[in-house]
Amino acid sequence: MPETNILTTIGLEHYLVLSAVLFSMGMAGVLLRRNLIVLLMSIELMLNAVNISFVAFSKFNNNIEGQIMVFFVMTIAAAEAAVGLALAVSIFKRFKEVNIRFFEHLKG
Amino acid sequence: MTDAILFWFLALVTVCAGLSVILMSNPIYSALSLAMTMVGVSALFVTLGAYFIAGVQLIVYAGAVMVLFVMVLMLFDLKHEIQAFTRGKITGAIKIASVGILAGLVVGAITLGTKAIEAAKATEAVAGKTYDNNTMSLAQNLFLQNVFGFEALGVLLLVIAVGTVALSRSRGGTHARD
Amino acid sequence: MPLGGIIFITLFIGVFGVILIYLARWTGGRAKRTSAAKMEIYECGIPEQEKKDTKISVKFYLTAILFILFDIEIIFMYPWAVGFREFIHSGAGPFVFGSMIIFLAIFIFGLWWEIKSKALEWD
Amino acid sequence: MMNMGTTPFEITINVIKTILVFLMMVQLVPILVWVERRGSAFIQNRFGPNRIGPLGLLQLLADAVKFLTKEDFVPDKGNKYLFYAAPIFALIPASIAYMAIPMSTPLIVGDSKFLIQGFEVNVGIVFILGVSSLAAYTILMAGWGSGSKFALMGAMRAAAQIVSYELALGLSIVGVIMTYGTFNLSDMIAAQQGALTFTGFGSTFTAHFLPNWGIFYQPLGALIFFASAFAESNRLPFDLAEGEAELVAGFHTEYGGFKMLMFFIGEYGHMMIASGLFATFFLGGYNIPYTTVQGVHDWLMTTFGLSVDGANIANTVVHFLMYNVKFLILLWIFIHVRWTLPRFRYDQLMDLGWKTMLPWALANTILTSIVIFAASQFAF
Repeated sequence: MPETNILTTIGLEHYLVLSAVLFSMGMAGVLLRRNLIVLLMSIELMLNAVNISFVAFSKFNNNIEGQIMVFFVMTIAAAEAAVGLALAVSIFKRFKEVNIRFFEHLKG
Repeated sequence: MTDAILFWFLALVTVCAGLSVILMSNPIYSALSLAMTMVGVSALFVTLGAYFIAGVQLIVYAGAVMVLFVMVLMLFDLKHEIQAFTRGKITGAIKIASVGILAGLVVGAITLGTKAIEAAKATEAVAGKTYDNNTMSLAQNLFLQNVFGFEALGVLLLVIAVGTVALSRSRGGTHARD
Repeated sequence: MPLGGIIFITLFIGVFGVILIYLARWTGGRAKRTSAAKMEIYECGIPEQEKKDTKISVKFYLTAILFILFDIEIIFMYPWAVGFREFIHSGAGPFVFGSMIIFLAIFIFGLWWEIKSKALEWD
Repeated sequence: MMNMGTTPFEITINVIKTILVFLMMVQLVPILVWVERRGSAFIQNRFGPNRIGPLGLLQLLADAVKFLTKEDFVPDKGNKYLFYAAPIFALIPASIAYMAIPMSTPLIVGDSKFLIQGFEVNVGIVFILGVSSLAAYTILMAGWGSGSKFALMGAMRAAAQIVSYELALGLSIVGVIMTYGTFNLSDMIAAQQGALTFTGFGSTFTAHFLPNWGIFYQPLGALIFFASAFAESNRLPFDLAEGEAELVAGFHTEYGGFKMLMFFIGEYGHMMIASGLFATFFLGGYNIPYTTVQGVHDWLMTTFGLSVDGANIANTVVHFLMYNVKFLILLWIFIHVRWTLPRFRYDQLMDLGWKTMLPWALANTILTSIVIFAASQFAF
């Protein structure tokens, strides 16, 4: 196998590592932030990271199905954002609160 | 060479924008940087040759989902944020450590996995599927092989549309009460 | 896709805009006298009201949510539309046409429901 | 640079070209403002600006000087960063989307081929829709950054309006895509050459008295596209974002001077995109009616005795002029409509978008698909 320069030859690994980095950022956001809407945004970030790896695999394995998966993930992400925000807004209307800690007190 | 420059540039943009999503204490800045991340990811899709998906990423994520986030944040004026980050030094350290471990695990798994893929490719020599007429082959795959998933997503979207309307109606009317 | 060109021109326009704004700042200068009233936001001359988040209808946000959902359904039609003739040529026409009719029926039912349930009324 | 050329010479030319297209757009804005003021005066039986220079043409320069001498102003309550960033971001989506629209036949000199557009995108429509949907951020940023409730309400209205009409716009394009079977704008223009001809129901129909334009295949789609394009660019009769009676000036209430001008460039940019796209989809793009690009090329060679390269250059110039004729007529229609029609109420606007245009666009899609399907299945 010929020696390749990691800086100038972009392969699958580059995209996968980038995807992993973005995914971990999203996860850190979910763990560290308190604002409900920022949590939802971090989840979107994680889904985007997954999409990158899907498309990268699709390209490097010559298989179009990865892109179909991205299509489906995008749809589900949008649906999730819609429902999540609808919930967040109705809770905000009721209690004027978006702190995730507050939700521990919700019962019944 | 130009591909490499583009990749590193876009990776830098996405990672910086992604970092500012989780580090900015004002949620509106977070949302705007997330939109920037989406645009960067779309450009990354272009470098991978997925043109249609890149366009869809722009339309759906950057043009619709993030607009909704920004609108909600501005509508309810969530600027008076209590405290951006969760408290507690020990729990914080544990969280950061777990994220670090996860990142390490993922990177390790990738390096191992791609070696396996390279080996498999060398032996198998992937059969010549054409990849050039991208949108067309995407359409064929979507409408001939994954048609059930496609219809199911249609139903899912319908259910969500009904559900959000019901949710936003819950507890008295469609107007915010002060 | 000429990604390099797009990125280049984006940066170019960004720099152009920043230069334009700085130029205007520089030529516009600063007024010698200023007052608190001048720096206030414009509310037709009457003293500024304190509360900023006055009633903004939730309708705006509901519209945005419904937009996302219908937008995705429309995006799903794009690959179908671009491949429709080729599907017909390759003999898969009736199948693809039928599946799209089912999808469109779901779309139409959703739209009809939204209209009927008065989710789209602005009063 | 991917696909911006292979040799350094081509790359340089292509980069300069993108900048030229951008500057052309920016230059067109003051001229359009002048046309708009003179045109509105003509429609309303007034004079309009006619003091400075011949026909008031130097008014543009006077305006620019006036804008430059305005004091730069940020309201205390506003968010300074967003307030400054919004006008800069207003320039970007409009100009980048416009650059993907082809304005003439490719210029072929020797071995080099130059496209008369900023850059070619092979999924042109999706790209343009995606990029121009980013314009909503500009409006929201401006509305929020001003810190004023009028600005915020105007921004919300504008954003909700833009997204609502994006649905009708996107759906009206589905019929167009189905008709041509491609996302590529150049391919669409190439499909609209010559006289009206189409194959279906087992035979070929030709109408020599009509050009082969998309508007004859998609009349309903064209109507819906045109109407939603007005709403997308926030022009009258859909300018509810700056309803002057109740919202002062909408999302740019607090802006003045050059920053205001940059919003204008963005707004006129959306008008230009709408006109360019309408010409491309429905009016044959840069094609001269009833002719083909190759036909014009041959005619130029035989009539004027030009060489192949000379005929190529002449061909590009002729088609560029043709494109601009269509483009400017459409822009004039935008201006004429603005000064002719009264505006809607906000609920009427939303009703029109969701309950009238969206169902009709859906009907157009279904009708088109049924016709295409039937034309392939049945024969007379």
